[in-house]
Amino acid sequence: MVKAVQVHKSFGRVKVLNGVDLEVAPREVLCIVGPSGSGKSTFLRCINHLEKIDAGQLFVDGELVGYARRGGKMHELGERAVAEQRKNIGMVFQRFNLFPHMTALENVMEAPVRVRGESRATAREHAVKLLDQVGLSARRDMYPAQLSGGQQQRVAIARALAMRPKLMLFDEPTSALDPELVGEVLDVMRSLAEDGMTMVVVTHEMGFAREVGDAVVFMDGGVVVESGHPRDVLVNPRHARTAAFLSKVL
Amino acid sequence: MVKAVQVHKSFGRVKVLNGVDLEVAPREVLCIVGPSGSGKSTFLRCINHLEKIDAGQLFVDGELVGYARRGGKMHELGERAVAEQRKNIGMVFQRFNLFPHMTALENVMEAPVRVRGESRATAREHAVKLLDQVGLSARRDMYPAQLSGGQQQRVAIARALAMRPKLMLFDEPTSALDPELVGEVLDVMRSLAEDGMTMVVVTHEMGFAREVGDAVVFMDGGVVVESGHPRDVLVNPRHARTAAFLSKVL
Amino acid sequence: GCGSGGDPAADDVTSPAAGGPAASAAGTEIPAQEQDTAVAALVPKEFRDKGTVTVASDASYPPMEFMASDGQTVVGLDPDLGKALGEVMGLKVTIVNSQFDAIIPGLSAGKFDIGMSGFNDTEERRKILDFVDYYKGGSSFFAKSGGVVVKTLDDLCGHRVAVQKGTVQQDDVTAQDAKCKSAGQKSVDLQVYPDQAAANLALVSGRADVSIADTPIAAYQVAQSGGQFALTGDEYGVVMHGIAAPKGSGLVKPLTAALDTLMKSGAYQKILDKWGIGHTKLDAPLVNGAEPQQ
Amino acid sequence: MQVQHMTQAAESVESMPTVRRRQPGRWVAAAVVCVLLAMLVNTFVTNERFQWDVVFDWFTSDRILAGLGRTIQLTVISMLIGIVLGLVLAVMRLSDNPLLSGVAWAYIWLFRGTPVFVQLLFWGFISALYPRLSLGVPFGPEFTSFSANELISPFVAAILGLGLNEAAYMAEIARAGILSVDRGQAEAAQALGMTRGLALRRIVLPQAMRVIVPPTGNQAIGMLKTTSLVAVLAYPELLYSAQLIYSANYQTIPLLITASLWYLLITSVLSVGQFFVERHFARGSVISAGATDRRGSLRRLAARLPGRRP
Amino acid sequence: MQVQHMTQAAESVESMPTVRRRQPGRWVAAAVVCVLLAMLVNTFVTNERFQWDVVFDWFTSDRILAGLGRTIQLTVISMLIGIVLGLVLAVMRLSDNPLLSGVAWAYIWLFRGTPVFVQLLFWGFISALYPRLSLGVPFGPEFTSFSANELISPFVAAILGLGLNEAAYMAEIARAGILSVDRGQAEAAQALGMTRGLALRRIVLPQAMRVIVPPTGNQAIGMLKTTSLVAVLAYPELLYSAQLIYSANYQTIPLLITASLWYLLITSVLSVGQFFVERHFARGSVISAGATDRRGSLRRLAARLPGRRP
Ligand SMILES: Nc1ncnc2c1ncn2[C@@H]1O[C@H](COP(=O)(O)OP(=O)(O)OP(=O)(O)O)[C@@H](O)[C@H]1O
Ligand SMILES: Nc1ncnc2c1ncn2[C@@H]1O[C@H](COP(=O)(O)OP(=O)(O)OP(=O)(O)O)[C@@H](O)[C@H]1O
Ligand SMILES: [Mg+2]
Ligand SMILES: [Mg+2]
Repeated sequence: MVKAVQVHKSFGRVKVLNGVDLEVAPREVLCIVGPSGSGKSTFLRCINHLEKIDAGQLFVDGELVGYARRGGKMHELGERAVAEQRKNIGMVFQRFNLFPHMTALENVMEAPVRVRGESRATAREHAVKLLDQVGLSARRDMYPAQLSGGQQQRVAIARALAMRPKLMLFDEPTSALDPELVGEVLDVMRSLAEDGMTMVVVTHEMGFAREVGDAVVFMDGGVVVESGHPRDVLVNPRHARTAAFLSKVL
Repeated sequence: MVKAVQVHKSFGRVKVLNGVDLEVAPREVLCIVGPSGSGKSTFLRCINHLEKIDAGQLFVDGELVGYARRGGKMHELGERAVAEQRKNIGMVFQRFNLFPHMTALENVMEAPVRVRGESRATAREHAVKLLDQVGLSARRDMYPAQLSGGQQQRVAIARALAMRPKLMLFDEPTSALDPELVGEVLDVMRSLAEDGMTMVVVTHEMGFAREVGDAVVFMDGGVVVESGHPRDVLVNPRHARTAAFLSKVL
Repeated sequence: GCGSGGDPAADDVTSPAAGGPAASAAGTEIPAQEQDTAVAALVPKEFRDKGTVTVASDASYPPMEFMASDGQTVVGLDPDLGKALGEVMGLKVTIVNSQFDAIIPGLSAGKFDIGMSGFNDTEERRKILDFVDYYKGGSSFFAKSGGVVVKTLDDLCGHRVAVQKGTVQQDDVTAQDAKCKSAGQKSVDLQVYPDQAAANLALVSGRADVSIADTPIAAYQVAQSGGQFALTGDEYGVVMHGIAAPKGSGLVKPLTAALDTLMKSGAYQKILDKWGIGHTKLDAPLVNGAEPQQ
Repeated sequence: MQVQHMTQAAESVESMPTVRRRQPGRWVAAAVVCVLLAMLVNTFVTNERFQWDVVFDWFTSDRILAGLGRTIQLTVISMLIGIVLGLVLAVMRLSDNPLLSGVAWAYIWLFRGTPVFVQLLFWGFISALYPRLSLGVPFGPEFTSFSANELISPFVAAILGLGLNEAAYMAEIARAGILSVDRGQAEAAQALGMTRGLALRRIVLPQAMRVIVPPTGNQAIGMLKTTSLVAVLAYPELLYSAQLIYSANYQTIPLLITASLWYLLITSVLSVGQFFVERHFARGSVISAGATDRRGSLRRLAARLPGRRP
Repeated sequence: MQVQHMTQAAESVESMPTVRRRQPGRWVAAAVVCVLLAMLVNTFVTNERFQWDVVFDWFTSDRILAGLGRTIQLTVISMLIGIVLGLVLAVMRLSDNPLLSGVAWAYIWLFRGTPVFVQLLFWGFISALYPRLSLGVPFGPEFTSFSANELISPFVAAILGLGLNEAAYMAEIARAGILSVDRGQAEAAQALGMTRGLALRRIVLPQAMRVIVPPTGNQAIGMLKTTSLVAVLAYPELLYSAQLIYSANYQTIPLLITASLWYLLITSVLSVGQFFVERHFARGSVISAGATDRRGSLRRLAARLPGRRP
């Protein structure tokens, strides 16, 4: 579903990604762990072309992200084509980025109505169900500023799910969530995976990675240091850097 | 050091705190846990008068917060007096609130220079040390927008510590922090506690509460449901609500 | 000169309640003129085909031209004369309000055909305009009642003088200032205001001692001031005033002829009398200050 | 340490009444302001030089009302042109297309840089520069041409002069508004599959409005009075109507007061409108929470002051 | 499913050259704009009605330069008064003290509500209303009194009229700026023991500046041209100087062009100044990161467009 080949990315002179290679099979939940500043968020943003990669290739569902191959060259896609690709990729941000001028319900309905062209009634019905799923049915008419941090992140997840994406990207989705709600969210995510959803989750929650992840990737310094089944990577790391990181975290 | 007596607080018609009672001894680390929306953040904000309480009393270091007793009545304090009280209370916010127009170093130096009247040299020296402590010596001249979320929260902690407060309030200080850095921060906090620092920490990290907390308070629906030693509250809760919450979290 | 004051138009425009059109305001009705076929024959074909001629006036210059109480009709000496001239030429005259500054650019832009706005016929203006002169008049001083007394331009040294921009009076005072200085006297504090109303405010508020304007305007001002202002000194600098047409305009000839007709029929005198400046009349029309060449 | 003391305190204050902070300075200031206001009103009313009788005679006269109507008409039309064209220019200016942003830059530079008075004269007297306007192939044959004077009446010239000038100012205001919206908002919208245009329309602009509306209110109120410059085209709006009257009857001061009172009145109406527009675009901001009743929203602005106790 | 295909693709594209997106529309638009610009320049230069020789004769004449000097002087002084008083009024307006905010409200209402032309007349000819100004006990004895004309020279009247009026507009701009700063900023500052005043000065205002500076630039550029209204006080600034000249020599169009060119020039200088002030106050915003070189900062604005690829 996702395939990265030697992905490079710099901001000015700062090299953030130094050739990331990884692959996510359909229906797989991949967890990315790693120290702060290792480029986890940046890589995630590259997957839906929010950052343009400098070199390498990124495929989602077999399609090159942001480029088309024609005549042996890589042609940059127009913005409509990129938007079309993004419809299938849901994203949950580290800092929510809810639309502050819309209520929770409106936040969730916005994209289905405006981008997928669903009727307001259909979109509303779906949105209500999703808000219910994340435990916010009572707060659906509140504005983001009236919600606590945890509540906001749950709305953000519902908003991404509303587009019925094939792939979901999560950037530390639980870092602002209440522990008692993490479980609920994991349930939603797991049932999504069972329905055929592929997920890439940047997280600091080792428990979650172990429990839900089909695979774990350890990133450091802009490269994938180690990857494999959570059992192997988290319990018996092969690399010293992974071991050092885990010893502090666990 | 902190004493709350029947603290009440509403926003409009929404009652958020319904009579909170608790006490924190000097040198004690108190952890507040509880479900989302239970009023943990609001209570913390009352402690340094960022929210004015509707009824009840709050004492910090023996002084009434935001009021003075004269002639059998409670007189609201002027803003200078409140500012004076706040100098001794450091606060770390859920969402950092770093000053975006100042570099990390300037953020940390601002209050010592402007509020305590320290010389720039002294303040700078102290700030450099603090940034070092939180592992950011290399990024001291970066602006908040150039730092990752984890890095920003560490600057926010250094900024609060720069005022050499007697009491530190933390609103989920580690929720945006990288796991490998949580340990370092805990070390800083523990050594502070040993130097006589009292701390109130709202957190979702049960491991931290168990390890560092001298006491744990479980809040729900705007009241303290249960409090005591972490061993007791977290391992053998007496109340059903606490048990239900913990069963989901742990 | 002409301190007769009792202007017939005065009462109508001072009160918002007065409704009726300007003609009734003027009191004396000027009878319609008969078309003079000889004159009409002089009118260029372009205008004969159109049947109208557009006249620009700055309607803030009573009694020469000002807005009637309906807020749309320009009334005064120039509109009356303009209409009469049109009738003789067999053309319909449209009076258009325009700021004084904008009249000359408007003539070059073809927005207006002629300008009738109390134009002084000056050397400078003749470079770009032709004038059909229709009265000669000078300038008069006025000041606050009981204020300074000025008899001639020479008395202005050391005084504060408010004039409207672009007027001959501005040039007169500028020249006088140089004279004062070279005679070792105190200079003139010349204040040039964008319009006469501001110059008047300067008088009322004591910022200026004396103002100068064309005699009919000064007289009208004083009459309207309810005793606040008084004329002082003598009229000076009598010059020709003319109808302005762009250089080389085919209208100069028919206008001259039409004016001649009106002078002979006595309608010209009636119009001047109506607006209180009968004594300024010319005996025959002049073009650019001289006898028209045939 | 102080625990002993604290416990005592806690017991005794349990039911102690709370006294709001006294602010003696406030009362002194209030008294001073009241006396000054009384003096001001007193002198306004008793100073006969204001000639209030004349003011009110003219206040609802036909000429003044006609001028008022023209002023309002000019303001509304010019502001509409200014806002729409200004938004387009702002988006062009922020575009990564150097051509679009260059054209917008040049437009703004030229129209902000020259006096609107001159621009009005230009449109009004364009026939002095270009007697005929023609449509055709550049540097090639023309298809048709018009007389500039017929095409551009004084009213059209006024609208063009005011509206095109306003657009340059509105463009800068809209640009600042767009820049004030957090970048994460546009990213979140794009991550949902929105195109840039849609994200701009649905997500960025509505939030930018919070920053755009207050200066736009300023502009509208400014425009109300800028319209008086069309006097140069002899188009009698409110102030020029008053000037035409006082240039005939010399009651300068009362007529200026008449016009000013009308301006004050419309400005007040516009300000009330602005308040409601601002409230609309502030929805979702922290303080508007719960402030659904009128009193609440009137208090909203004050409540935003840093450090205000709720 | 598509894994097979993907693997193939990955192998073959490894070293494939990347082609930037082609934008044919851009080239067409560029061509059209170039032709139009050429036409514009062509007509400006060849249309003799513009009389460029006269324009440049007057361009550096003493009278025009003297007027220019007065215009700049009036603009600078009035804007300073406007900005300082405007900030004070904005803070008063946002105060929770109803008296302060009421006074600020009334001030803004009155000064925004009436034409600056009338305000200039009021200050210039105040002695028509109040021949003597006195200092004393309200409704009681006076201590001393002055002639209004001596106290208020035309220059002082111009400064008062323009500056006090500007303050009302600046107050609204500053208010919007202060409201645009996240409330959490003031809270964080107060939690550090700052008083409201200090938090305002050190934390809120510097951030508000990002929103305040662009409209203030607009205001300064507007003021540059509003100064021409002081003509009514017989104070010959730039435009009035030009008018005085053409009212004598009738070279209206070239003199208006002369004045416009000067306005355009100063506006350009002001805009460059505004750019640097804006850049200063944008420090710390995401995009200014790494944009320390000049080219970087010039690209900064464009880079802020939603969805721009870095
Ligand atoms: N827009 C940007 N401009 C410059 N540097 C940036 C930008 N975005 C990120 N960086 C830098 O790139 C590095 C990687 O950032 P990234 O946010 O991807 O890290 P991360 O692994 O997600 O860290 P964290 O766990 O703290 O969120 C950091 O050092 C950061 O400072
Ligand atoms: N300014 C406000 N206006 C209205 N309601 C508010 C405001 N601040 C908080 N609330 C409400 O008060 C309740 C308690 O909020 P608070 O932030 O104290 O919860 P919390 O325990 O910190 O939750 P979390 O763990 O999600 O941060 C929430 O339901 C929230 O919606
Ligand atoms: Mg990250
Ligand atoms: Mg909270």
